[in-house]
Amino acid sequence: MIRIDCPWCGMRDEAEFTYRGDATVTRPGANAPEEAFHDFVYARQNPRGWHVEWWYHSSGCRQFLKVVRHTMTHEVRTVARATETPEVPSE
Amino acid sequence: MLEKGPIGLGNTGRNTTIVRSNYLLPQNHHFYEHSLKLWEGLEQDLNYNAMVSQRGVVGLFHSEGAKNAAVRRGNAMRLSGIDAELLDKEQIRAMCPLIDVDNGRFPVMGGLMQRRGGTARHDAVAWGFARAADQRGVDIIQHCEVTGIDVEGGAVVGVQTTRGPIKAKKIGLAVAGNTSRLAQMAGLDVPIESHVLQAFVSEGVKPLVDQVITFGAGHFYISQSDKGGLVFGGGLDGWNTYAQRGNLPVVEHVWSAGVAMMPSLSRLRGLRQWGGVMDMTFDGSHIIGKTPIQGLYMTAGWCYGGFKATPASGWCHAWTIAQDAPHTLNEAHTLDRFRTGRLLDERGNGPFPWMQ
Amino acid sequence: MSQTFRLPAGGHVDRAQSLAFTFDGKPFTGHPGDTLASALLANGVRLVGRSFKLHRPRGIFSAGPEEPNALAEMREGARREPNTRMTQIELHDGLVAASQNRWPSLRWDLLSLNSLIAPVLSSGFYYKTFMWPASFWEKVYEPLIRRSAGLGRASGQNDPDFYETMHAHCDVLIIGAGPAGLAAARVAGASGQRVMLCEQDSLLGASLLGQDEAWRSATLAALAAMPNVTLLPRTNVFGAYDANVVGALERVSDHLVTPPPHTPRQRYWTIRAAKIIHATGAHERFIAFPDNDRPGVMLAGAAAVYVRRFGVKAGRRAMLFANNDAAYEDFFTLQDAGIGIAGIVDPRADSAGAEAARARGITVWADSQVIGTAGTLALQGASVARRGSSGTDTLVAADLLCVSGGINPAVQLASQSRTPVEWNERLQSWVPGTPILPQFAAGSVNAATGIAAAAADGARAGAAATGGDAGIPLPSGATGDATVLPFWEVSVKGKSFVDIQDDVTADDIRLAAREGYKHIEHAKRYTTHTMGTDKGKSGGLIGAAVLAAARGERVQDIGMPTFRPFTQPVTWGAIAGPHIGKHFEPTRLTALHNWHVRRGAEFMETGAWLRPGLYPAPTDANAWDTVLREARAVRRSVGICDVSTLGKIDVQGKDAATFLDRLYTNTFSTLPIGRARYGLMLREDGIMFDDGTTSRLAEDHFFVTTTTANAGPVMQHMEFYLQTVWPDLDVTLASVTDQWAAMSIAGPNTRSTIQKVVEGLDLSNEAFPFMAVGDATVKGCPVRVFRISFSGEMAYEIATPAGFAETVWQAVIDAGEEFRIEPYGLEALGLLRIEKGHVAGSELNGTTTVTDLGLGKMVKKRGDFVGRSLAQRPGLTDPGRPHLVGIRSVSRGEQIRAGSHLVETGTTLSLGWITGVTRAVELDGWIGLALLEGGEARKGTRMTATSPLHGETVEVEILSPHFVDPENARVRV
Amino acid sequence: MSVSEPHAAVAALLKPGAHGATGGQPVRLAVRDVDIVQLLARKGRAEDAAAAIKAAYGFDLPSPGRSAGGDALAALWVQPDGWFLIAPRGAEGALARAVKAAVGDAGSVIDQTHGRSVITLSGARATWVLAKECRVDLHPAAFGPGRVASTQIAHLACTIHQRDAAPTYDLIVFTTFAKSFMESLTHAAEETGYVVS
Repeated sequence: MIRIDCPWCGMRDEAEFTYRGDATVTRPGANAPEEAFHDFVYARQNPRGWHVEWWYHSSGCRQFLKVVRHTMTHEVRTVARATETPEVPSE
Repeated sequence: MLEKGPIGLGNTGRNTTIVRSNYLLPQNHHFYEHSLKLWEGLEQDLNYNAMVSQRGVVGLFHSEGAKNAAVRRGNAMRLSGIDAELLDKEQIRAMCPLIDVDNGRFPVMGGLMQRRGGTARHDAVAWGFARAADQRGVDIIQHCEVTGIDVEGGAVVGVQTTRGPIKAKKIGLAVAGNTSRLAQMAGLDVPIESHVLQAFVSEGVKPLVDQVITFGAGHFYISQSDKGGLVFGGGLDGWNTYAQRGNLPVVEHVWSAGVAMMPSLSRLRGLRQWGGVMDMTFDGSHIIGKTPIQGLYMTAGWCYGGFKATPASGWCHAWTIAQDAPHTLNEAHTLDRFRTGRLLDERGNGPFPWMQ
Repeated sequence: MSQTFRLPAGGHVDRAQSLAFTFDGKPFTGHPGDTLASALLANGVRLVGRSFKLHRPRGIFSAGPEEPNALAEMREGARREPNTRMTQIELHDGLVAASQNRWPSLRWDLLSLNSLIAPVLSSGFYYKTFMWPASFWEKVYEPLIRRSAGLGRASGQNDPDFYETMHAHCDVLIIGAGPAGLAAARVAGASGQRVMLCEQDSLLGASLLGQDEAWRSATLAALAAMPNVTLLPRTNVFGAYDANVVGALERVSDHLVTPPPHTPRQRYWTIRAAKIIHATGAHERFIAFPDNDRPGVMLAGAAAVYVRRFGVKAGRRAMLFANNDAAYEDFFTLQDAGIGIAGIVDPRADSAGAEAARARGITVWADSQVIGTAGTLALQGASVARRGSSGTDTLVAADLLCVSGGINPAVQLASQSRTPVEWNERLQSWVPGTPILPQFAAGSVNAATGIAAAAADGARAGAAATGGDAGIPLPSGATGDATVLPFWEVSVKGKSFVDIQDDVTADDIRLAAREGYKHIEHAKRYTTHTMGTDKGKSGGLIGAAVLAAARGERVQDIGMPTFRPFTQPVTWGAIAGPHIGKHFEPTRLTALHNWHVRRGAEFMETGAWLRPGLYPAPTDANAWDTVLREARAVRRSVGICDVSTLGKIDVQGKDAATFLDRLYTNTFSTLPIGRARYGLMLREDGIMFDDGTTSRLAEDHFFVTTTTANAGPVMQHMEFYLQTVWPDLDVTLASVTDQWAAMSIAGPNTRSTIQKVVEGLDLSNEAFPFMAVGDATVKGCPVRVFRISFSGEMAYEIATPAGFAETVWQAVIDAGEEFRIEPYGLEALGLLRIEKGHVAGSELNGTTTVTDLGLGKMVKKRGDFVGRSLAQRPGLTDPGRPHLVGIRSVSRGEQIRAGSHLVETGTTLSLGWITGVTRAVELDGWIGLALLEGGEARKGTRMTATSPLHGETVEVEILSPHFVDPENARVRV
Repeated sequence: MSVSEPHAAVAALLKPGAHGATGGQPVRLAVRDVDIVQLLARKGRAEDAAAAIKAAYGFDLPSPGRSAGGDALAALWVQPDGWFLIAPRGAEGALARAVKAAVGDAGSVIDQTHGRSVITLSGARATWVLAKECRVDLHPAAFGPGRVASTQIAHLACTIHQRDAAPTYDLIVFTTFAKSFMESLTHAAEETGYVVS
């Protein structure tokens, strides 16, 4: 079971959260070309290793959290607030 | 053919062995119907008993809206010459008395049956294909991991492997679960995420479930193997992973959906649990075709559907490689359809691979 | 005379009490403390089952969860439970069990003929045959195979018992309560940390039972005095998952005939542990030799357990075939208990054990091996020969052949925790290596064998896990030397089983290797080795060793199949817990639910909600009568509908209007206070997401409604964009779906009706026009009135805090009595919206665009909003996309169906499909909505609606979807 | 028990008397008749909102995972810059108006009196009963009086507020799910037995 240490609520089970995918992509500005929106929605690195991803604490504080998690070990290294930029381990 | 480990131990060896062609969109159901027809003659083609068993695949529905969707799908199949029939509540009860038709949280209204659907013995499929390929002169090189794809001037020229370089003018990727990693070796980002799908088998019991049955009010499907084990599964764990293991929350959902659908499963026991890594695309349909790199082809993005696609996936992939152009069966399954917006979204869940 | 094999004293059985039970219908007695296996052995029962494939007779092979043979159908009727290991069933009065996989009886099993054709039933046989003719597989071969396979029978009935879940957290979880686990628990407990100790057995102690009772009792007493230590006997940890979370199954009531009232049968624990100590012990392994599956062949340690713990002699005359001294100690226990001793066969040339045995007067055939057994339904003896000699052998009479090929540490849970396994030369087996998670291994799983060494290792692990002091009293006594001579198989001709349950022989493994299935996972799959319910606990490594030999490699170099969950099979119902039947998912009820029930509504599932589908009246001949009556009331007079299920979101803040402008295709910043506006929301990929009305209550305060289905998703969508994309906006979001009940009153007499009860608000068309919003009261209850319509009629929606819902609703019903107001349900709502051409869930299906649905004019031309860019992709703007149209059957009475496809008459190429149909009240016959390629151009033409599933074709007209009042005049009157 | 409109239907789900197993340590169940107001501080105005509440009610708004105040008015942290304010049932809307008057434009004030139900579970075995479906660690080492956690119980969102060391827990759930929640909770409590007074 993935356990996520919510910066607001403390250590909680994955069952309380809703996954929302890659947190490294940024929504383009209003005048950005369609290509940029395509990349925002579809272009994914899909790394085997550390992944920065959104988890929405839907049954808790209703906050979107930036979680740094390893896609092989499932280790959760950092849980940051939405506006923070967590450090991603090099490997 | 290069394989990083032994053959048949990736997704081939860790699926729940269902074959069917009951897809909604013509681009999908024509493809899967071609696959199903290949399944029907596969054992004689390969001279290997893959235990293809057309015991019927039925998807239950529990609401008027779901019924309408099932009718739409079944009619789409029938108009394309694919078998489908609508079963009402009483027919479901007669087909499988174990199903709690009336008393559940979401009573069963009926089901969409494809009688030609069924199961096949997954290991035997891998072994049978391997033997047939070998007899046709294919070199199957196991324990040979591709570590790089050499691209020059926008075209592939070969691969680097753990056992040395190999030159090739055309390279086909058939590495579902790891497509992103391989494609990135050629400098290509693909609209795919890797997710784990768990599956389970129960202790063996005397024949109990004849068909492949899919619950419509939760993530659960079940069939029974010839050995007696109930083979079952549900939905994704729902987060990116390359690890072939899942976690308990999904186990809980799948198992409770199982008892909700068939209360008498309650006293049986699960024996084994495993997970396979799925290439999940952003519209839930697969990709077979050319890539922006000359000579690089892929069959990928199988979501949950790879096993049943096996014969047609290989067939279309081979066609595309040989002709350097897609067959009509896979011309819609392009890599660039996400740019053009010509999506093949059967369920309408949106561009969220973990929800597809 | 019953229980002739029961010793006069000793063990954890209460001889003062007798328990009556039946096996295959025959009555027996045993004692509290027995397992079914020990009680059957005490009664001299040796034959207890038939093997999976060959239906060979089988006996009790072990004394624990590794049991491959002794599987019973427990209990009867709805409680029948197949494949239950007799070695784990605690005997209780009235226990009923039956053998399985035999017909007609255990002694005369017709399918045992399979044994005669065994040479062709070798591994992989199925793959190579049964292919011709092609049609025979499903019809002839497969049913036969399915019937003969499969072990026990399921009850096929609903389970009368219930199950519960339990969530636990601890600092230290210790798995296994043998000497190592108990010592670890005592040390860890002394640190004051939260300690949990799970033991799959009913008694704590494992090898201590009948060996070191004093230390066991003292340790248990010490643990009982520690409130921070939780002991969970009968609790098997079935799997280890990420982050040191394990799943465990507690058998709460399985030792009773039925669970006591209000008590679950079993409890599924999820345990989150900061640290885990694996004290899981080891499983003894056997040796492959011809006919090593006869009833009477038993693991040596098990035979000793039957003596020590149960006071049972597993035979009258025993011999031992072992390659290690620890097994000798177990065997001496049998001698001490008075079991006749036939001798010891040892492949080793010499050993300390052999010397000790000879000192006890036991014959030892050193450098020898068992090359076969005699007896069919029960063992009669074994043939012994010198190793390497092909010549003479000796038939030794015995009814019990104890076997030990060494031990396999129970590394399954450690391995599932991603701890690599390491080869241990002394044990010739795998042990946990350096853990990755905060975990420890102790006792025999960690190669610390024998009571004293295991306990000391446990104390060490307990101290390491807690930083505590390992200084606790430890047991003394000889360390059982589990060092083995690597010896896996007696290489002579015969059926030497490596998987006793699945009838896999050493020859099968070699055949697999010869045919190219050389990888351990391939060989496993080809032969089904280790795929039985015992998962190869005793024989898995033997098969691997045979495979390694066939490959010319060392067993430690070919690895093992992955140790997947579960360590023991897990009851399905336990994992489901209480979330089954009506409680599979929660049910959501509106504040008016009880009123609907009293009114006799028939309910429909809408996600979690139960909503009234229709309100049948005694005068209605059928459901259509009801639906048409309800809808007609709306079109002709007045109706009232519970719309509380619509999602409602309170949006406040300086930037609330800006925020909504960015989320919707239309503009809300221009919306005046006191007015509502219909809005469309897209996903970022440009597909329609949701629609609903949004009202402006104040400059900085909006009230958003969503569809019922999307209430949660829209809230999440809003939070996503607010928190991650535009975190600088001053906006607050709160779901108020539950706070407000809402009712839609619609029809030409609506105003006349509600004017009578709405106070404090001028409802006239002038003062309160279409899309107006205002506060008022009804019967003193605060209400908010919205002039919005979904039916196309003059309509007002009244929202009120949920507790007042019935009061307000009843007031409106009473006021409408003179107009014969009707409550209307989802079916009539569907009719009304189809007549009006309003889209709902079947059109908002996640694949349609605003243009597809004819709503393109609601998309603003300027400014960014979610979905704007990707909606421009050619695939989404292609004029060939299906477009919303209305359809009507040409022959008015002819029914059309949702899900039918539209084709050019006489063809079968689908050009579209029907999303919803209804009988109409404003016009004759059946109408519907459809999504049709080139729909706009086809208006006015005729097509065929076809449903091959129903064998129906209906000629239909293609029309505008707005069947009623296309100018939308009625809503404004 | 007297419960007014917003909570009468939920209270009616509990039948007075002893239920489930007997002879053990039963837990107690009740429905509280309270007003619940959601306070969400506007962007950058959390301190202003806190100061306003302090001025009006005399206590500091609690930090994450905590409650503050007392039975007359309790504040529970439920999300960043967001709290539930809970008081005994008063005139309809009065609490929301009073809080809004206090915080002004520093906060959004949303009346949730009808939208949430508060079920009280207490007794020595209350934590054990809750643990059947509650994934949050409620052990005294990790939780305690004055602690608040929003989580999922029986598949439903629930905010848990431990009010004393008995322990007594307030379980705040969505009203439309209250019947489902109550059925799960009472089922879980049958093993220890439960008393409704």
